[in-house]
Amino acid sequence: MRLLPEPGRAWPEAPLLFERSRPGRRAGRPPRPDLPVPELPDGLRRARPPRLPEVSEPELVRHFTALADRTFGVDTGFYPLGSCTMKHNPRLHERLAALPGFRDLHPHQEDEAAQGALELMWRLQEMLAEIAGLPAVTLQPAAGSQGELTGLMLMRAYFADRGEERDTIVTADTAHGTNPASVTMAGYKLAKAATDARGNLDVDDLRAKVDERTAGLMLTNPSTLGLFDEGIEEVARIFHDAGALLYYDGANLNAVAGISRPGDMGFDIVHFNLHKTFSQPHGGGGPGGGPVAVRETIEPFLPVPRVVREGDAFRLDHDRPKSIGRVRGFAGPFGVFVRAYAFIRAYGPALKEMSEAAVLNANYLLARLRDLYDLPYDRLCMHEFVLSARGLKREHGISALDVAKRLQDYGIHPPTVYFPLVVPEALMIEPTETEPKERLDAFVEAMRRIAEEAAEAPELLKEAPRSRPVRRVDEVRAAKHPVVRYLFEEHPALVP
Amino acid sequence: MRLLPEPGRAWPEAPLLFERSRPGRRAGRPPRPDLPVPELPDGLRRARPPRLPEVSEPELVRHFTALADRTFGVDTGFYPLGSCTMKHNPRLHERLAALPGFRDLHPHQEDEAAQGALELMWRLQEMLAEIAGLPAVTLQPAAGSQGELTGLMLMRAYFADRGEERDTIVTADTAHGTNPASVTMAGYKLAKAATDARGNLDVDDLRAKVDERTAGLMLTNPSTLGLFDEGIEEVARIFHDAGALLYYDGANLNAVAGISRPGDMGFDIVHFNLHKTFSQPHGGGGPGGGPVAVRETIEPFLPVPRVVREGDAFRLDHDRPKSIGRVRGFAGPFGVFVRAYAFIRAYGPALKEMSEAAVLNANYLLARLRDLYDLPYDRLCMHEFVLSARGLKREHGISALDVAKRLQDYGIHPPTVYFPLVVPEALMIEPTETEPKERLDAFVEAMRRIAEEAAEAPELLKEAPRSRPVRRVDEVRAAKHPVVRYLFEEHPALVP
Amino acid sequence: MSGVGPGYLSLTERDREEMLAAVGVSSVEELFAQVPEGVRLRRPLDLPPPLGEAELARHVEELAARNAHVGAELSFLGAGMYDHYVPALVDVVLSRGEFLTSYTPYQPEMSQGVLQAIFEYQTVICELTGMDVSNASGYDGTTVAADACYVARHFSERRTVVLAEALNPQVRQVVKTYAPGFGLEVVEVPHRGGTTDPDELAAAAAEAAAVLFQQPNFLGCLEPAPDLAQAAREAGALPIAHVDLTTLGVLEAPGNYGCALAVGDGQAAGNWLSYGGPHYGFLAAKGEFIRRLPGRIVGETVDADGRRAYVLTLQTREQHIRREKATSNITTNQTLLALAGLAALAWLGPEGLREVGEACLALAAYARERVPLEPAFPAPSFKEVAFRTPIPAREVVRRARARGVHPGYVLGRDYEGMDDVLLVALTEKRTAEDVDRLAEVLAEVCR
Amino acid sequence: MSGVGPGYLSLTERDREEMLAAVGVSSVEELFAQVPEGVRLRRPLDLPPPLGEAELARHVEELAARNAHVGAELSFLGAGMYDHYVPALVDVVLSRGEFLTSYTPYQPEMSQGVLQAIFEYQTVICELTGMDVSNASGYDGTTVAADACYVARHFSERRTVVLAEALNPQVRQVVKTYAPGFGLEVVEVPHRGGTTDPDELAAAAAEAAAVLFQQPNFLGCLEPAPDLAQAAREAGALPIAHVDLTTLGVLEAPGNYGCALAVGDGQAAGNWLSYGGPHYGFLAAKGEFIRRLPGRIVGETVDADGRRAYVLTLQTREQHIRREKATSNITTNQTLLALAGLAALAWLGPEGLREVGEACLALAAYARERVPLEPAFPAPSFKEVAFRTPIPAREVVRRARARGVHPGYVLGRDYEGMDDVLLVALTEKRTAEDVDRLAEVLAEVCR
Ligand SMILES: Cc1ncc(COP(=O)(O)O)c(C=O)c1O
Ligand SMILES: Cc1ncc(COP(=O)(O)O)c(C=O)c1O
Repeated sequence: MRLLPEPGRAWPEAPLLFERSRPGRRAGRPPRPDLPVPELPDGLRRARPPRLPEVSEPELVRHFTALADRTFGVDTGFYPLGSCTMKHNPRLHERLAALPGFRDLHPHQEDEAAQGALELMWRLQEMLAEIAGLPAVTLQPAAGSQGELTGLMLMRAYFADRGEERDTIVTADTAHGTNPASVTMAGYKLAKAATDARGNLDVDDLRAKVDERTAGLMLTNPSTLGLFDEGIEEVARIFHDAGALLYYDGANLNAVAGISRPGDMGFDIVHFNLHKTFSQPHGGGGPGGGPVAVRETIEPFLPVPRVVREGDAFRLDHDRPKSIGRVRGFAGPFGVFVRAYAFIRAYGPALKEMSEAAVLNANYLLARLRDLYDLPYDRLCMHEFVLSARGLKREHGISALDVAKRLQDYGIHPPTVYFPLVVPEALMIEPTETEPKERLDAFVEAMRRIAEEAAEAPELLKEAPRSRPVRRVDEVRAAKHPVVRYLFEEHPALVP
Repeated sequence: MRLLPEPGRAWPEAPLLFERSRPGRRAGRPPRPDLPVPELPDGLRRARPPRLPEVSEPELVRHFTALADRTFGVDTGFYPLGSCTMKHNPRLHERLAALPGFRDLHPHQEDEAAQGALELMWRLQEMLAEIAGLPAVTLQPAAGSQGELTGLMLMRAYFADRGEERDTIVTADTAHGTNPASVTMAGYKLAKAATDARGNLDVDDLRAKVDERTAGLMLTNPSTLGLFDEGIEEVARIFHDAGALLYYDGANLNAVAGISRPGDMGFDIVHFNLHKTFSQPHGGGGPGGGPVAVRETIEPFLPVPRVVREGDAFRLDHDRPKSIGRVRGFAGPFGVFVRAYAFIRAYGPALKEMSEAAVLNANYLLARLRDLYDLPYDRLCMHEFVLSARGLKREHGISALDVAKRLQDYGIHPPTVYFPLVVPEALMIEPTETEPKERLDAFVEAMRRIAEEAAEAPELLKEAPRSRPVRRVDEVRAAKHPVVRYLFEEHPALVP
Repeated sequence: MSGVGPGYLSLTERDREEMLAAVGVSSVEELFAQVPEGVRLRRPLDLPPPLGEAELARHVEELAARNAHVGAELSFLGAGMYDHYVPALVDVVLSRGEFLTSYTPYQPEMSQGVLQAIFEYQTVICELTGMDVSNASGYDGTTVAADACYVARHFSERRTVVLAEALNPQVRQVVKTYAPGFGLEVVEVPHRGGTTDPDELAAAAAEAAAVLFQQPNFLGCLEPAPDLAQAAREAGALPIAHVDLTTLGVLEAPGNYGCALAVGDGQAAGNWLSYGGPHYGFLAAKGEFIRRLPGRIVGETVDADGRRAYVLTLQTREQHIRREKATSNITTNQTLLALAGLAALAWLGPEGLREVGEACLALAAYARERVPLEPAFPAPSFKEVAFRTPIPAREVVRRARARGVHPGYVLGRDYEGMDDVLLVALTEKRTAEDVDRLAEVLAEVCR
Repeated sequence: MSGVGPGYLSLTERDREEMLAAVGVSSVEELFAQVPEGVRLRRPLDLPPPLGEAELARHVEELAARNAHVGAELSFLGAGMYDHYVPALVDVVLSRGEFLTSYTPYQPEMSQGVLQAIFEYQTVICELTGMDVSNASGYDGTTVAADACYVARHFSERRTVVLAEALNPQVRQVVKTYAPGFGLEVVEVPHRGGTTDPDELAAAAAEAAAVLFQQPNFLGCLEPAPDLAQAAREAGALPIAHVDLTTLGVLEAPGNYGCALAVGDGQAAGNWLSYGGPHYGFLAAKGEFIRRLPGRIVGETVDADGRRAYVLTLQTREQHIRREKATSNITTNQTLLALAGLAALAWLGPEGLREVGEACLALAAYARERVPLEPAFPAPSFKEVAFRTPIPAREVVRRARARGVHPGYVLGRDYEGMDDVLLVALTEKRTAEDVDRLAEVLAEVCR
C-alpha cells in the first residue's frame, strides 16, 4: 500500500480498506460475556474466517474521510442533476431522525408504546393525501420504482376484483426507465405512446393504443422534458372512458406542489419520491421513500400494514382482506418519514413557494442558456428543462458527455445526460428551489465558456476533467473484464 | 463574489461569508411569541443593525463545508506537530458529550439533579490523581496555560499562608513560552536554568539560582526536547531543600502515563492537558482542559468550587476558606471531562500501553531519520524528539521552514518548527501512539526525499507548497498592515 | 412568492425581479400558464402552519418522547431486527455531507469516494457470504428475497419457488406479493419442531426454480443448512440462503455449502433499528449469475492516465439502459445504509465479528438455562430462543413491560398455534445480569 | 505491550518487533532506561478495568441519565448560561473532522479554512460590539474579563479596577483571583435597586485603570450603560462592558457608546449548556489596543501568487515569541466553540438576531405581568426578571421542581439578603404558555 502521494498533487491516492489491513490490527472490541460458548452442530462452524479488513480506528476514520473528500455532494456545490431534485437537505432532519425515541425504536414494539411514531406516520399520510389530491396513502414502498410496482399491483388487484382482464400498460416514450421495467416486473405488457412537437403526449397516437385490454397509463407530469402536459385533461378522459386507470410518477412533483394536484389532473394512483421532493438526503444512491396515494376505489387493495387512527390512538392494521399484501418490511423506511414530515411542517401551506422557486430557477437558466445550446422544445419549462448539444456535436464534434466532463473542471456537478432518449445529446438540467441566483449565474457562465472552448480549444473538453481525483474513466474495460470485488493476492496493484 | 473557480483547479476560491451575503436572505427564523415588545429606555436601542451576513441555509452549509475542506486535521492525515500530541480522537466521545443529560444540563442545576455529571467529574479527579501520583485534583482550569497560572497562584497562597516571601520562579531554557508568560502574569520574577549537553537541566547552574527567594521550579518532563531528565531526583532535592516547590508542566505526560508519576518524581503541583494526553479534539485551536493535581499540603488552596463526595452523593463545595478563589466559570469545561473520562475508562490500567506505543513510535522515527538530519542530543527519546535542519541550511540554504512547507506537498502536516529555542532550525516531531507503522514509514520516505531534493532541486522546497489552496503566505504584510476584520465596501476584492 | 418559506430558499425579492425580467415574464404566475385552468389548485394547501426550526424541533422531540425505545426498557425484542451495537465510526459515514448529499454516482470522476466504498462493501458481502459478486444494496431483507426469485425465474424453466415456513414471515409475504408478476407460484414447506426437514424440502423442490430458507431461522433455530442446500440442488432448484451478517463470523458461509445466492437484511450489521428502516438489503451470488443481478454494481477500472478508478458497471442489466428488459426496476437503493454496514463490519474485523457471534451464542445458551420456561424447540439457538409460556405470550409481554422489561416477540403474530410462544433475542449488548433480570421478571409474571 | 488497549492503537506484534529492531533495542522496556529507577512506577495504575466501546457507551449513558437537563423539566434557569436555540447548522461545524481534529493554525497553508472562519468570527464580534478588533476567543466570560483588566493595566499608571456589583459574581471572583498577579486592586460599586449609579461609579473610578459593568446586568436589569461608560471615561478609566451577544441585535453596541473594550461569554450564541463548558469567551477592543490584545488574532494577507490568504498575525504579542513579556499566557483557546458561535449568528443574520432579542423582551415583560410575585427591582428587564418570594427562594425551587418546573436561580447564592429573590430567565425557546405554566406553579408553591 502507498500512503505517500505524488508530491504537489491535491488528490492523494486512496488505498482500499483491504490494502490498509494488517494481520492483528483491530478497531472494535465487542463485549465478551463471561459465559461458556456452546459447540455448534457439525458442519455449521465456519471453516475459514472471512477476510474482513483488519484496521485500527484512526485509520478507519481517515479512510472514510478520504473517501468523502473524493465525493461531490449538494453540500459541495451546484448539482443540477435532472430528474433527481438535488435540493438542500436541512441538517435539522438528521438531528430529528437520530432522536433515541425514533432511532432506537424497535419496529415490533407494541403499538401503544410507539404512539409518537405512529402519529407521525399518520400525519404524514394525511399531508401527502392533501398534496396529491387523493384520499388514501400507504407509506410502505421503499422508493419511487417500488411505488410504481406497487401501483401496478394495485391496478391488477383492482381489475381482478372487478373480474376484468386487462394486460397492457401505456407509457410515454419520454418515460424514465423504471416505468417500463416496472411494467414487466408486474407482469404487464408495454405499449409506448409518442410525444408531440410541443412535448405533450400525442393524443391521437394515444387513442389508437387504448382499448379494453388497457389497464392504465403511467405518466410523469411535468414530463421528463420538464414540460407540463397541456392535454392532460383529454388524456385522462381517454383512459377513464376506456375503463383504465392513470398512474402518476411523482418524481417531478417538485414542480407543482400546491399548484396542481395529480388527483385533480385525473390520476388514480400516485407515488411520491420523498428523497426528491421532500428532501431525504440521497446518500450516494439511497435511501429513498416511495409512498403511494390512491382513490377511495383503490384504497381496499393497499399494502398491509396500514397506519390507522382510532380516536386519539394510532395503530398498525394488518387485517385488510383485499390487500395486495406486503411490498417491504414493516411499515416503511421510518427514518425517511421523519425527515419528510419535518420538511413539510417547515413550509406548511407555503409549500407552494418551494415549487414556484424551483420553476423560476429553471426558467431563469433556460432563458440564459437557450442561445448557447439547442432547445428541442421551445416553451417555458417547469422545474427542469432539457437542452441538446446537437449543435456542438455537429460543428465541433463535442458531445453532451464532453460538456459534462468539462463542467466538473468548473466545480459543478454535470446535469443528467442522454436522457430523455427522445432528445439527442440531451442535457437535462434541474437547479431546484434552494439555489441562489449567484450559483445559477456561475453555471451559465461555465456553460458559456464551455460553448466557446468547444469552438476554440476542443481538447480542453475532450481531456476533461483535470480537476478531479481521476481523469475520464474507462467504462468499457470495466464491463469487459468485470472486477467487482477485491481479489486479495491477485488484485492489481494500486500503483502499477 | 466569485463562485466560479479557475477551471481545472482542485481548490476553488472560498469567498467570505460577508461576500456571500445578499440583503433579505436569511436562514434561521426564531420563534416570535404573539406578545407586545416593550419599548426600551432612551439610548439603549441599537441605532444601526449589525452587519451580520445574510445567507440562506444551503449556502451556509456549503460555506462551512468548503472551509472544512481547506483544513487539514488528524482525520486527514499524519500530524506530527511536536508538543501538541495530535492523536486520534475517538468518535464515541462526540456521541457521549452530546447526550442530552450532559449537553443540555444547566450548570446552575441543583446538585441533587446533576448527580451523574458530578459523579463523572469526581471519578475523573480520582483517576487523574492516581495518574499524577498526587492526592487532590481541581478540574477547573480551561487549558494547560491556565493550569500553570493556577499552579503559580497556589504557590503564592501556600507561601503567604506560611508567611514566607518568595518572588522568583525558575524555568528551563527549553521551556514552552507559556511558562515564562504565566510567571509574569502571576506576578513572579523569572530565572532561567540552562540545559546541559545531554539535554538534562544543568544541576550546577540550577544550584546557583535557587535560594530562599525561590518559590519554585516549572519543568516539563520529558522536556520539550523529548528527553526525560535523568537528574530529576537531584533537581527535586535542590528545590525542596530550599523550601521551594516543583511545578510539573503536564504537556508531555503522554510519554510517561503509568510509567513514572510526577508526584513520584518529586513534583508538588501538576497540570494535565486533557486535549493532548486524554484526547479532547483540538478543534482548530481549542477547547482544552487543564486540571491541576497537588499534594495534601496545597489542597486547601485549590480553586472553588470543588467536587466532593459524601457517602453516595456528590456535590459542589464552595466553602473553602483558604482557596485562591475561582479561575474560570463553574466547575470547568465539562464536555472535555466527558471525553477524558471515556478515554481513560477505555484503557484502564492498560493506559501504560498508550505511552509505550507513543515512545516506540517516536524512537522508530528517530532511528530512521537520524542519518538524514542533524540530531542535537544523541539519546533515545521519549514520545517526541527534535531534529535540526542546520546541515541543510549550511549546505543548501534550506531552512526548517522550507522542509515544513515541502512536507505539505507530501500530504503531511509539518512538525513544530523553531521550537525549542535552544535548537537552531528545530524540527520537533511527535507521532503519538495512534499512528500505524505505514504512516511513519511514509513520513520517513518524505523526509528522505526532501533531504535529496534540498541537494538536487532546492527550488522545489523554496516554492513549496504547491498542493494546498494557497502557496506560501506573506506573514510580514499581514503584520505590517493588519486587516483583522472584514471591511465591507473598503475590503480588497477576492480576485483583484 | 411571499417569502415566508423557511431559510432553505435562497431567492430575495430583488433576485426574483431580475430573474423574471430575464425570463421575460412579469410574474411567477405566468410561468404556470402551461398548467390548464381545470387542473389548477385555486386554494392554499390545507396543511398546518409553518414551524420555525426551534418550534419544529420541539414538536418532533415531543413525538419522539412518546415511544418506548430499546434504551427506555430492557428489551429482548428481535424477530428480524436486532439491537446490536452500532459503533461511533458509523457516525463518520452518516454525518459526512458528501456522502449524505450525493446521489447515484453516474459521473464517476465526481464520485470516486462513494464508488470505492461500494466496491469495498461488495467485497465484504462476498467474503461473508462466500459469493463472487454482490450488488450495491437492495431495499431490505424482504425485497432482496423477491429479487433473488426473479434471478432464479430467468435461470430456469420452472415456475414455482419453495419457501421454508421457518423463513421470516415478512419475507414470505413480500415474495408472495411479487410472485404473480414474475409468473411464479409459491409453495411453502412447514417446519418440523422448529427446523426444516431436508427430505420434505427436496420433495417440494422437484418442480421448483429455487428454494429459500433462513439460517438461523425465524424461530431462532439453527437449520441443517448444508443439507437443505444439497436437497435443493439435487432437486434441480437453486438454493438461496437468507442469512444474518452478524452470524457469519461464526457460521459457515452459504457460498461454501453450495448456495447459488445469499440475501438478507443488513440492519443487524451497522444500522439503527429506526422503527423498521431505512436499512439495507444485501444480495450476493456466484459468478455465473452476474449478468442477471438486479441493481447497481461497482467495478474497478482505470482512468485516462491508467490510474485506478471505480465506476458503475454492467449497466446493460439496468432499467435506464434496458428498460422493459431490465433485470429489475430498482434505481434508488440503500447505499448510505450499506456504507454504514461497511463501516461497522470493518470496525469489527474478523475477530470482532466472531466475538459478536460467540457472545450471542453464549447468551442464548445462558438464557435457555436461566429462564424458567420450556424452550419451544429442541434445535440449538444462535441469538434467539423461543419459549413456551403458561399464559398467553401477549399477556406475558404486557405484564413484563409494566416491570420495565420487554421480553420478546410473540410468535403467534405469524404462526398458527404459537400464541404461547415467546421469541427472546440476545445480542452482545445484553449481559448475563440482563438475562438474570429477564428470568426473574418472567418468573414473576408467569405465575 | 500486551495489546489489550483499545482499537485506537495501531501497532501489531509484528510492527513492534520490526520497530524495536530498527531502534536497536530488544524491548520497549529498554526505551525507558532514561527514567531513573527511583521514579518508576513498579505496579499497574490503579484504574478501573478497560471497557469496550459498547460497555463504555452504556456506562456513560447511565451517568447522563442521572441528570435533569433542560429538556427534562420546564426550565427557567439562566444567570449567565442560557437555553437559547442551537441551530442544526452548528452540527456541521462541530461534526466536521477537519475542524474537530486540527489545531492552532501555525501552518497557514494547511489551515486556510479554520483561519478564514476565525477571521469571519472576529468580524461578527466586531460588528456586534461596535469594535475594531477581536481576538480568536478566550476561555469563557470570566477569564476574558481578567484579560481585559490586564490590557487596561498596561495602558494606565493606575493600579485599581472597579467592578459593578451587578456584574456576574463569577466574573468578579475570577478578576479578584487574577488581580494580585497583575498588581491590581479591586474595588466594587454596589447596585442601587438593581442598577448601578453613574455618579457612584465615577467617584470610585477616579483612581481606576478600568471600570467593568454588565449590560443587561446579572440581576436581570438594563443598566444606564451609556451613562456608566461616560462616567468611567470622564474619570479617566477605560470603560469595559460585559455583554451578551444575543441581546446585541436590539441593544446598542458598547463601542457605540464609548466603551474601550467589550467582553462576554458566547455560550448564549451557539453553544450548548454542557454543564458550564466548554464555551467561548469573546474579547473585542478599539483599534488603539490591538497590539496589547491577548490571544490569537487572524489577519488577511496574500500568498506568493497574490491570492487572498489568512494567517495568525501580530504574534509578537504572544507567549511563544514574547515569552515573559507576552500580553497573555494563552495558547489553546476555544476556537471550535467560537466557530459554532459564528455559525449560529450567521444562521440568524441581523433580522433573526433582532427577533431573538425581541422575543426575550416580550416574554420577560409578559412574565412580569403574569407571575404572581413582586418584581425585586424597578428597572426594565431584557431576558431575566428577579422576583421576591414570600418563602425562601430555595424552597420555591424545591417545590416547583417537584412539579416539573425549574423556576430559576436563587440570587441569595451570591448576594447578601437575596435569599428571597428568584431570577427567572426567558429565552426565545420559551412560549407564553410556558410562562403561564410557570405562573400557575409559582402560585401553587408560594402559598
Ligand atoms: C422520472 C422518474 N421516475 C421514477 C424514478 C424512480 O424513482 P426512485 O429512484 O425513487 O426509485 C425516477 C428517479 O430515479 C425518476 O426520475
Ligand atoms: C510544553 C507545553 N507547555 C504548556 C502548553 C500550554 O498548554 P495549553 O495549550 O493547553 O494552554 C503547551 C501546549 O501548547 C506545551 O506544549
